[in-house]
Amino acid sequence: MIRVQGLTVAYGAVKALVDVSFEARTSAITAVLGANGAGKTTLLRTISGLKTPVAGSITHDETELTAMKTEDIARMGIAHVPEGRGVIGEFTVEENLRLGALTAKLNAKQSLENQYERFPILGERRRQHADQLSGGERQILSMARALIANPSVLLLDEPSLGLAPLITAQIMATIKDLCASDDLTVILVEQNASSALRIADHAVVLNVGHVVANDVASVVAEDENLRQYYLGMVS
Amino acid sequence: ASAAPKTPGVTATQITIGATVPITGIASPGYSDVSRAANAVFNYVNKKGGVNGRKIKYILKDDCYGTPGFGCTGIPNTATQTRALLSAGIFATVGSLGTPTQDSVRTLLNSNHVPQLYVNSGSLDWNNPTKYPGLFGWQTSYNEEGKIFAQYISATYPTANVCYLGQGDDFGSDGLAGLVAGGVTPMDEQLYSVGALVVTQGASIAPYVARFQSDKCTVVVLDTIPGATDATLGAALKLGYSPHWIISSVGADPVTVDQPFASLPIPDPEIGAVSFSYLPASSATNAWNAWDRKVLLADKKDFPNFTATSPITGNMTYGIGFAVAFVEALKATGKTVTRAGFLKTLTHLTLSQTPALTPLRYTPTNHQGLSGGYLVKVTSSSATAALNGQVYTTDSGSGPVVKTKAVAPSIPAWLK
Amino acid sequence: MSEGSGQPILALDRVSVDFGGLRALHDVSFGVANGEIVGLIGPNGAGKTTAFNVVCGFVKPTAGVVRYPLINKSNLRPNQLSRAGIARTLQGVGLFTHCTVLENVMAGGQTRPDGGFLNSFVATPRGIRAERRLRDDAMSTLARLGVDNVANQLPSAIPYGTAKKVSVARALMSQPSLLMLDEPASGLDESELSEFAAMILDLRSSMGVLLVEHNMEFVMPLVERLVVLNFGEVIAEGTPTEVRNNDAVVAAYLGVAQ
Amino acid sequence: MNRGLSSRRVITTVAAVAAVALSFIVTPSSRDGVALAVLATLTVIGGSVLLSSDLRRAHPVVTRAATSTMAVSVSLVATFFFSSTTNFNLATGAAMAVTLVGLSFLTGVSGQVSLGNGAFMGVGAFAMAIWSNHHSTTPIVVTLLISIVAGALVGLLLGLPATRLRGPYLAGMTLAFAVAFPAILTYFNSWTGGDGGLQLPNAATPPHWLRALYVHGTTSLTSGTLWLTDITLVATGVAFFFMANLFTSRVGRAMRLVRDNEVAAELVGVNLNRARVLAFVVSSSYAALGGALWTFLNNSVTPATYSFALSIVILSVIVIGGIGTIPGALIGGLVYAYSTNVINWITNQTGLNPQGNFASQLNGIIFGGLLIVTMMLAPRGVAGVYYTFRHRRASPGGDVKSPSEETYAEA
Amino acid sequence: MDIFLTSRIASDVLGGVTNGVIYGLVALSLVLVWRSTGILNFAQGAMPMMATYVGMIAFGHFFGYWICVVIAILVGFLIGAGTERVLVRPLYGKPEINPVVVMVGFLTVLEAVAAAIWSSTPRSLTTPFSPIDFHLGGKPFALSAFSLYQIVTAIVVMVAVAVLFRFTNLGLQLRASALAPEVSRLLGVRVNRMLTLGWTLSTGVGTITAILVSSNFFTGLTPQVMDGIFAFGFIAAAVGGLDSPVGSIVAGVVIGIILQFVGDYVNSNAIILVALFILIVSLMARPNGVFSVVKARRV
Ligand SMILES: Nc1ncnc2c1ncn2[C@@H]1O[C@H](COP(=O)(O)OP(=O)(O)OP(=O)(O)O)[C@@H](O)[C@H]1O
Ligand SMILES: Nc1ncnc2c1ncn2[C@@H]1O[C@H](COP(=O)(O)OP(=O)(O)OP(=O)(O)O)[C@@H](O)[C@H]1O
Ligand SMILES: [Mg+2]
Ligand SMILES: [Mg+2]
Repeated sequence: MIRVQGLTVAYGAVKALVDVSFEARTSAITAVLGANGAGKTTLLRTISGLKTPVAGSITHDETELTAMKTEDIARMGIAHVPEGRGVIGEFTVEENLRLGALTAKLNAKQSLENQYERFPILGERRRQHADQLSGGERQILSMARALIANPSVLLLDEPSLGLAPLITAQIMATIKDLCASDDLTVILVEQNASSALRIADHAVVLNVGHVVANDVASVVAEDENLRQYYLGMVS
Repeated sequence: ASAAPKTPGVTATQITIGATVPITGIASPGYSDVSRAANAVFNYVNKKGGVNGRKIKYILKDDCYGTPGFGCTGIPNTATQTRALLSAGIFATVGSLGTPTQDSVRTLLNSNHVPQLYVNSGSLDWNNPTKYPGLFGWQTSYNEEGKIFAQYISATYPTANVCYLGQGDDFGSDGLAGLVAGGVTPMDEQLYSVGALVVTQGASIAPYVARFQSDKCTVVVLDTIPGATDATLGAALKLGYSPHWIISSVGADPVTVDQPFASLPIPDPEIGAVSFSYLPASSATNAWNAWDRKVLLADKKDFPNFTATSPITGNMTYGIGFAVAFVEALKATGKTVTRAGFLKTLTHLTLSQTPALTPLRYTPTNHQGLSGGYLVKVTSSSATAALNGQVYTTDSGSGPVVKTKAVAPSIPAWLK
Repeated sequence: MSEGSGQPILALDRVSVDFGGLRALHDVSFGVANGEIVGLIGPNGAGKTTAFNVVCGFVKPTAGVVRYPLINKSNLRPNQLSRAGIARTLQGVGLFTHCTVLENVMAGGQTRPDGGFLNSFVATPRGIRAERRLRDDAMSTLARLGVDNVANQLPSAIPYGTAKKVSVARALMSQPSLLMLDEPASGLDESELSEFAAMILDLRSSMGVLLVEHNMEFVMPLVERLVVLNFGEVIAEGTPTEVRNNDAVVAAYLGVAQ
Repeated sequence: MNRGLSSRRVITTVAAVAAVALSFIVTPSSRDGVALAVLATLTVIGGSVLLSSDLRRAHPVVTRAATSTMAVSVSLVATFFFSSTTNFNLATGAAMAVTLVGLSFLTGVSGQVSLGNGAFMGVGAFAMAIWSNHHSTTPIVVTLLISIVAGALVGLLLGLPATRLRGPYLAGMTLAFAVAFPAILTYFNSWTGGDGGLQLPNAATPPHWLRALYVHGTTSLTSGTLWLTDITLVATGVAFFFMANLFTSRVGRAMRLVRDNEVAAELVGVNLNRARVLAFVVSSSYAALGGALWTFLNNSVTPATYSFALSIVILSVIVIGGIGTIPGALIGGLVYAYSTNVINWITNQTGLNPQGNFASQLNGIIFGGLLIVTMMLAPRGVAGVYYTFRHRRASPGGDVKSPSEETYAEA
Repeated sequence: MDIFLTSRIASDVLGGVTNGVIYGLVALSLVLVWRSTGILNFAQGAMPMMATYVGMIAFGHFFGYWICVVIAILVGFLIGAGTERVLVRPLYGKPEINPVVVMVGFLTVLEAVAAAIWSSTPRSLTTPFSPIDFHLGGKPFALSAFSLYQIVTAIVVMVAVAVLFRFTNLGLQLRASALAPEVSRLLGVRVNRMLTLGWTLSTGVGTITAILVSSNFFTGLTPQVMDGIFAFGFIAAAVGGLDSPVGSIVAGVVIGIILQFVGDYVNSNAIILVALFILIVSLMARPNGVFSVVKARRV
C-alpha cells in the first residue's frame, strides 16, 4: 500500500502539487486522472524518488519513501513505467529486460521466457535494438521490463499511449489479473479518463496540483461535474 | 646643450638594451638560463661602474619561444614583445633567441634601425649585411659546424659509409650543406619533421635508423635537437646498431640526452659520440670558467640557488659569452655611443678576449660571428672532453677548414 | 483553394520496406488527394510509422515508388518534402525547444526564396524584406490558429495543446497541400481533442490530411477514408463504417469492444 | 520601458567603469590606458544609444552597420594616439577575434565542436605567405581574399566528413587535424618552408593609395606600421558586420534548428549536410582570415605557431568570452591579446620567482582553471553573464525571450 | 623461418603491433569512459600521466617497480574517481561542448601542475624487461622482452574489459547508467556508483598505458608524454567505434602496423598525415566506427 500525505512539490517557484493526500490500496488499481499539466507525472516521479517534495510524506507499508534514493526505492519492488517509454534505445530488447530483472535477483532466463510468452512480439524482436522498435512496441517493452521484476507496486504513466485498442485492452486485463493474484498495488495515470475508469477501483482527480476528487472509480465516473470540468470528457 | 642627435636607449649614465627570450612555456627550461647568465654579466659590469660610465639595463621580454600557449601568443608574441621593447626605447636587442622567432622581427627591427645583435641561433639568416645592416649572429653556424665535421670524418673514417639525419629546417639543410661542402656526401640523408617527432613521441625517427643500419653506415651525423638525439640513440640501441655518432652541439648536451636512459641498466649510449663546441668545456681549467662562477655567484637575484659547486651548464656559458662580447664592443666604441658608431666598431674590430675559443671577427660583409671551434667527445653521461684540443675555423661558404691555434682566452683587465 | 480539390498529392505504389530480415511494409499502395482526410491505422508494429517515413524520405523503399504528383517527382529526401507541398508534424510536439514560438513558426518558411547564404550574409535589401515578410506571415498564421499571444514564449512554457497548434502553424507556413499528422491525439484530453478535430476539419478546405492514430473515438468521426495495415500489408481500405465492420480489422486491431 | 532604460544606463556605467579599470591593468603606459578607456567608454555609450531597442527592432541591419562603422572609426582614430605596442596588441587581438567569431558561430550556433580552428588559422596564414612569396605584387585585399578561399576549401574538405559525424567523433576528427597540421606543413616543406616557416618577401610598406593617408615622420614606428593595425581593424569590423548578419538571418536560424532537432529541421526543408558544411566553411574562412591577418601583421609564419595548443587557446578564449555570442568573440580577442600582460602582472603581484618552475607554468594553471570555472559557473562566458543580467532586468516575467535571440547583439 | 622473422616485413609487423597495442589501450580507456558516462575525455592522457608521476617518480624513491606500478594504478583509480565526482558530475546532460571544454581545461591544468612540480625534463622509468630487441642468428627481430610485456598486458586488459562489458551484469549496468541514467535509477541501478566506477576503471587502464609509454626510452616521462599518443589513441577509438572495446584494440593494432609500414617504406614524416587520412576515410565509410552495429532509426 502507498500512502501519500500532504504532499507538496514545486519546480522552482511553481507548485506542481499542493497538499496532495490519498491512499493506493494493495490488490487494487488506483487511477490518477486530470488534464494536461495537472501534476500526474510529477506525482509518480515523486513517489519513485526522482523528485524531492517540498513537504509531505509518502509511505510504502510503513516505510517512508521521501528520504530514499530512487534506486533504493526501485529495489524495494516499486516499479515505474515512465512517461514516454524510457526504453534504452542502444540496448537490445533482451538487454533492456535483463536490466529490469537485475535487482530482483530472479532466475534471469526463466523470467525472460515468461515475458516473451506474455508479449510474443518482444520474443520475436529480442535481438533487435530498442531504438528500432515501433512506438507501441517500445511501450510494451517498457511494461514488460517493469513486470519482469515481480514488483509489489506498479506506477504506470499513461501506459496506453500509442497502443492499439486491442493490445491496450490486453494489457489492462493483464494488470487487473496481476493485481488480483499477486497482491500488486497499481497507480495508473491516464489522460484518457474513460478507459482508465473502466478498470480502476479507485480514482484520484487532480487539477493544477490539487486533489479535487478521491473516491471509488465508479462514483467519479458518474460525477457529471468532474467529467465536464476536470476530466475534459465530452458527454 | 649639444646639437648631437640623441641615440635611443643611451643616456649619459645608462644604456638600455633588450631581448625576447622564452621565460615561460615549453622552451623555457634550460634556455631561460641563457639570458639570466647574460644579465649576471651586465650586473657584474654595472657593479664595477658600468661601461664608460654607463650602466647597462637589460630588458627581457617573454615570447614563449613563439609556441602558443596560455598567456603566450605564439609568433605574434615575439612581435608583440619586440614592439614593447621598441617602445621602451632600446639601443639594440642583444641575444634574442630562436631562428623563426627572430626571423619574424628582422624587418621590424631593421626598418626602425634597431641593431639586432648576437641572435641566439646557428642559422645563416643573420648574415645578410646588405639587407639587414644591423643584424648579427654570434655562434658558429650549423653550416660551419658541418664543414668541420666533414673534415674530421674524412680524416678519421676515410672509407666509411656516412649517413645523415637532420632537422627539417635550416638547421638540417645548412648542416647538410656544410657536410657536403666539406667533402663528405652521405650515402643516405634524411630530414625529420619536428611536428612528426612531437606527435609520435620520437617513434618517427626509428625508421631512419633502421635504414641507416641496413645501409651499413658506420658513421652517422646528427643535426638533431636533444629529443631527436634521444629517439635516434634509443632506436639504434633497440636494433643493436652502434655506428660512430657525430652529433651537432645543439643536440649533444650529455646531461639532457641521458635523461631518458638514466634508469636503464646500461651505460649512456651517447658515450663515445663526437660533438662540437666553440666554448670552453666546463671541465677544462680555464680562466674564464673561474670568472663565470664568480659572476654567477654574485648575482643572487637571477641565480638564487647557485653555489660554488653547482655545475656551469652550456646554456650559462653561452649567455656569458655573448654578454662579454657585447660589453667589450661597447667599451671599444668609446664614450660617445651612436648606433652607427657601435656597428662600425663591431665590424672593424676583432674581439679575442671573449670566452669563445675563436675570435669574434665581424666584417662589413660578414655578420656571422664565431667561425669555428673544436671537436669534443662525450666521456660520461654528464661530461665532455676535448677530442684533441685542435681548433678549426672556416666560413659558411666554400672556404677551407683551417687548423688554428686556439686563442688562449684571456680576461680583459677591466673585467677581472 | 477548393479548385484543387480531388487532385492527387501523394501516391504509394507497391512500396515494400525491409529492415534486415524484417519486412515492415509489403506491397503497400494507397494515395491521398487534396481535400480529403485519410486515416492510417493498424496494430502496433504494423508499419504505419514506416509508411510515414517512406513518404518523408527518412526510409528508402526496398521496392516500389512514392510519387509526389504535384511536382512530378518520386522518392524525395526529407528536406525536399516541403517543396513537394507536404508538411509533417512529429509525434509529441517536435518543436525547436531553444527557439521561441515565433521562430518555430518562421522556421516553417525556411525554404521560401531570398533567404540564401548571400542574402543572409550580406543582408541585401531583398533578404531583409524576405525576412520581414516571413515574420509577418508567421504572426498571422499564429493568429489564425488563435495562439499569437504566446509568440515570444519558449515551447517549454506553453500548454501541451497550444504547442500542438503551434506545430500545426509551423506546418502551415510552407503552404502545404498535404498535412501528415503522426498520432496527433496522444496527450490531448477529450475537450482538447474535439478542438483539434475541428481545426483539422477546417483545414481540409485547402489541403489533404493523412494521419496515424490509435484513438478510434477521435479518428472515426474525422476521417473520410481509412487504410488499415497489419504486418506491413494493407488489409482493408474504405470508409470508417466499412472498416469497422471488416472482420479482419476487428480481429487484428479493434477487438470486440469496438 | 523606463525600467529598461535605467537598467541600460546602469549596465553602461558599469561596463565603462570596468573598461577603464581594465585598461589600466593591462596597458603598459598610462597614456594608452587613458586612450583605451576613452575608446571603451565611447563605444559602450555610443553602442547603447545606437542599440535603442526601437531602432534595433525596426532596422536591425542599419543599426548593425552603424555600430560596426562607429566602432571601427573610433578605434581607427584611437590608433593614432596609442603606442605602437598597444596598437599591435589590439591588432593581434582583433585578428584573433575574427577567428573566434567564426568558432562562436560553428560551435555556439550550429552546435558542432571544433578543436581545429587553430589549424584553419594556419591555413590562412600559410596561404597568405605562400601566395605573397610567389606573387609579391598582389594587392593586400586580394591576398586576404585568397587566404579566405583557401580556408574555405580546407573547411569544405573537413566539413564533408562532418556531415556524417556527431559530437565526439567530429570533435576528435578536428583534434586529429589540429595535431597533424604542423606535421603536414613540414611534410610539404617545399611549399611551406618546413619547420622554419616562411617570411613575407617585402617589408611592410603600405600600398601607395594608403600611404597618402599616413603622415610620415611623426615617429618612425607609427608611420611604419600603423597602417597594418588599421587595415586589420577595418577587416575585423567588416567581418563582424557580416557575421552579425549571419547570426540573425535565416541561414543562422537554419543552423540553430539543426542543432535543436535534426528531424524537424529536415522536415521544414533544411538540408542538414549543407547546413553543417556551411557552418564549417564559414568558420574556417573566418579562421583563415584571422591567420592571414596575423601573417600580415608579423611578416612571417611558422608551423609551430599553428600547433594544437593554438586550437586549445582559441577554444578557451571564446569560452571565456562567451561562445555563441558575437561580443564574446571581441571579449575573447581582448583576453587573448592581453593574456601575456595579465599573467606577467599576476606573477609580479604574487612575488613569484618569474624564472621558477611554478611561475613558468602559471599561465597553464590559470587558464586551465579559468576554463573549468567558466564552464561550471557561467557556460556562456562573460557575454552570457551580461545577457543573463540584462535579461533578468529587462523582462519581469511573462515576456520570455529565447536564449538564441539574446545573441543577436551587434558587432 | 629465421630469415622471415628478421625480414623487413616481419619487423614492421612486430614493431607495428608493439606500437599499436599502445594506441589500442588508449582507445580502450576512452571507450570505457564513453561507454560508462557518454563523455569523450580529452584529459584521458593527462590524468594517467599524473598518476604515473606520483606512482613511479614520487614513490620510486622508496619501492621497487611492481609496487610502484600498483601504487600508480591505485592513484589512477583515485584521480579517476575524484575527477568524476568533482568535475564531471555537474556536466551530465549539458551540451556536449561543456565536458569537452572542462576536460581540455583540466588537461591544461594537469600538465602545468606536473611541470611545476617535476619540471618538463624527461624522467626515466626503470623497467624489469629489457627494451633491446631479441636477436636471431645474429640479426635483431623487432621484439624485445619489453614489447612482449607490453603486448601481453594489452591483451589481458582488453580481454578483461570485453568480458566485463559483454558478459557481466556490472557491464550492463555501466552502460545503462551512461545511456539513460534516470531510467537506470528507476530500475534500481546505483547510477552514481557506476559513473564513478567507469572513470575509475578507465583511468586505471590509462595509467597502465602511461607507464608503458613512458618506459619507452625515446622520451621517458614528461608532462606532455601522452599528448601525441592520445591523438593516435583517439583515431583508433574512432575507427574501431567508441562503443567497442574489442574494436578499439583491433583498430589500434591495425593502425599501428599500417603506420609502421608507412614510416618504413614511405617516409616517417608522413605517419601523421596517413593516420589522419585513415581516420577521415574510415569515418566517412562508417561514421560510428568499423565495429559499431547500432543504426538507430530517427523518427
Ligand atoms: N521539469 C519541469 N520544470 C518546470 N516545470 C515543470 C517541469 N515538469 C513539469 N512541470 C510543470 O509541473 C506541472 C505538472 O506537470 P506534470 O508533468 O506532472 O503534469 P501531468 O499531469 O503529468 O501532465 P501530462 O498529462 O501533460 O503528462 C505543469 O504545470 C508543468 O508545466
Ligand atoms: N530501423 C529498423 N530496423 C529494424 N526494424 C525496424 C526498423 N524500423 C522499424 N522496424 C520494425 O518494423 C515494424 C514496423 O514499425 P513501425 O514503426 O512502422 O510500426 P507502427 O505501425 O508505426 O507501430 P506503432 O503503432 O506501434 O507505432 C516494427 O515491427 C519495427 O520493429
Ligand atoms: Mg504526464
Ligand atoms: Mg508508430
